Amino acid sequence: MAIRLQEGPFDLGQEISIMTAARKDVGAVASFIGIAREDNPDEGAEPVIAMTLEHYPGMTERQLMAIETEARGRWPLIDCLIVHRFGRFEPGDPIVLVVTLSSHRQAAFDSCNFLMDYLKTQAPFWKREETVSGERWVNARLSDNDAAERWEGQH
Amino acid sequence: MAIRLQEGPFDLGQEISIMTAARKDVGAVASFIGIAREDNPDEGAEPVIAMTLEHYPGMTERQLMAIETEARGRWPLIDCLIVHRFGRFEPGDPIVLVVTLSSHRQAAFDSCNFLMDYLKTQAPFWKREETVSGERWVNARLSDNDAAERWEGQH
Amino acid sequence: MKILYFAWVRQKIGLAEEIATPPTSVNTAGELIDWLVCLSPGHAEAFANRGTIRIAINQIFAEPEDSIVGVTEIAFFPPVTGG
Amino acid sequence: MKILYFAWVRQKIGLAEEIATPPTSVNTAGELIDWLVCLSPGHAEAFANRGTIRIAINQIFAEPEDSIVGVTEIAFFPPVTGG
Repeated sequence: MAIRLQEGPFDLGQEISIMTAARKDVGAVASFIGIAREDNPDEGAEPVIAMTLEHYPGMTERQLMAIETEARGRWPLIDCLIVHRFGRFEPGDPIVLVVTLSSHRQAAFDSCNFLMDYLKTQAPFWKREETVSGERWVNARLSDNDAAERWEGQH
Repeated sequence: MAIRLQEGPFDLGQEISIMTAARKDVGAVASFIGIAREDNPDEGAEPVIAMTLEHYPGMTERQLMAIETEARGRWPLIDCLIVHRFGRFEPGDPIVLVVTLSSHRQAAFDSCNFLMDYLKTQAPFWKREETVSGERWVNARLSDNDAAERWEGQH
Repeated sequence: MKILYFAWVRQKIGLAEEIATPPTSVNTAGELIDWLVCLSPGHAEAFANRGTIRIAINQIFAEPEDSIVGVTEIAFFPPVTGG
Repeated sequence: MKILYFAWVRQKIGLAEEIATPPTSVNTAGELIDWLVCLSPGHAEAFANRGTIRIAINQIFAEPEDSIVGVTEIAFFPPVTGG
């Protein structure tokens, strides 16, 4: 079980190799990578040149650990990993990685999906986008709240 | 969009690098690896020494392509990949890989989950396990049918 | 007509595939099974519990009542257990 | 008490953090905002629409009515937009 905050890139293949090394009980590895995109869902046509992710050091680690603990309480996980980058990114740059290991596939899928949904609403990150018109802070999306809330009744 | 049947191993990191190279529209990469396990859910305590996956050449490719087409019709996918190995595996060996790319995370998660559920019931593979007592064909699981059927009403 | 067998169906029959020419009265996959079980004790054993047998006609999942007239490839196998 | 600001709250106030000693009549996070808006036009602008402000007390999400008595760290920021 691990969480990491870092500026530099991550290597999914290497992370999975480390997590599964010498194990014979892992039947399922679910993973997710979130990548910076050029198209701007909120603002119409103007493409994103770059984005900067600011976070709250200390609280971020605390929240990621709390989210991970919640996932381990809900599903029988063998291991899980959250890596979240901060700093400046261009479209195509990977920003966040979640990996979950379980004996069974549905636990791996659901916990990975849950971790991403909770990350979006519970981890103190803020996104600032650069376009040709200038910079702006990205507004929170109601759809992210909806995505996180669908797990509430399922504990 | 690609399906591959092969005896040799796959490299998830490399596959994702190829699929995302030079793209700026991919926001989400969901992936799943199914791994051979030592513990035997059907038979109690006797550990699995190795397993052999037999398949139906020709029909397997046809079914994997049909499953992939179904997923692309249901979700806005930028790309997807199914790699399924056949032959003899020991616990810890990766057997199946599914990767889905979309602009948005829920489409990537759901399509990846769907592809795995359909694979389990629609692709003509048969698993034979070796234990200290000998070899036996693995029975199909009702839970796999249930997992596939939950997508039926959602088209 | 090419007939393919997989997994324990293949093992019980002792063949991975065979070319068969059933009589013209055999029109469906189920009737083909009725005819196959008479070919050898292995065939009879493989099809002893028909509920567990899955059928593919020309590489597409099929049912016992489906027609095999003009079909070039039919396969019999247990429920699939992939992934 | 250390007060932290993030994202556009930080930009409007012009500070990432400040040490403040509010009067003893300030007992809740909401009352702290009432007091902060009088410190500068930047503070006033940052807190102009309070519904959009999120609060963390000692690094845990909190509400305006929550007590800040004895608290060492409080943060104000917009709704999060991570991942």
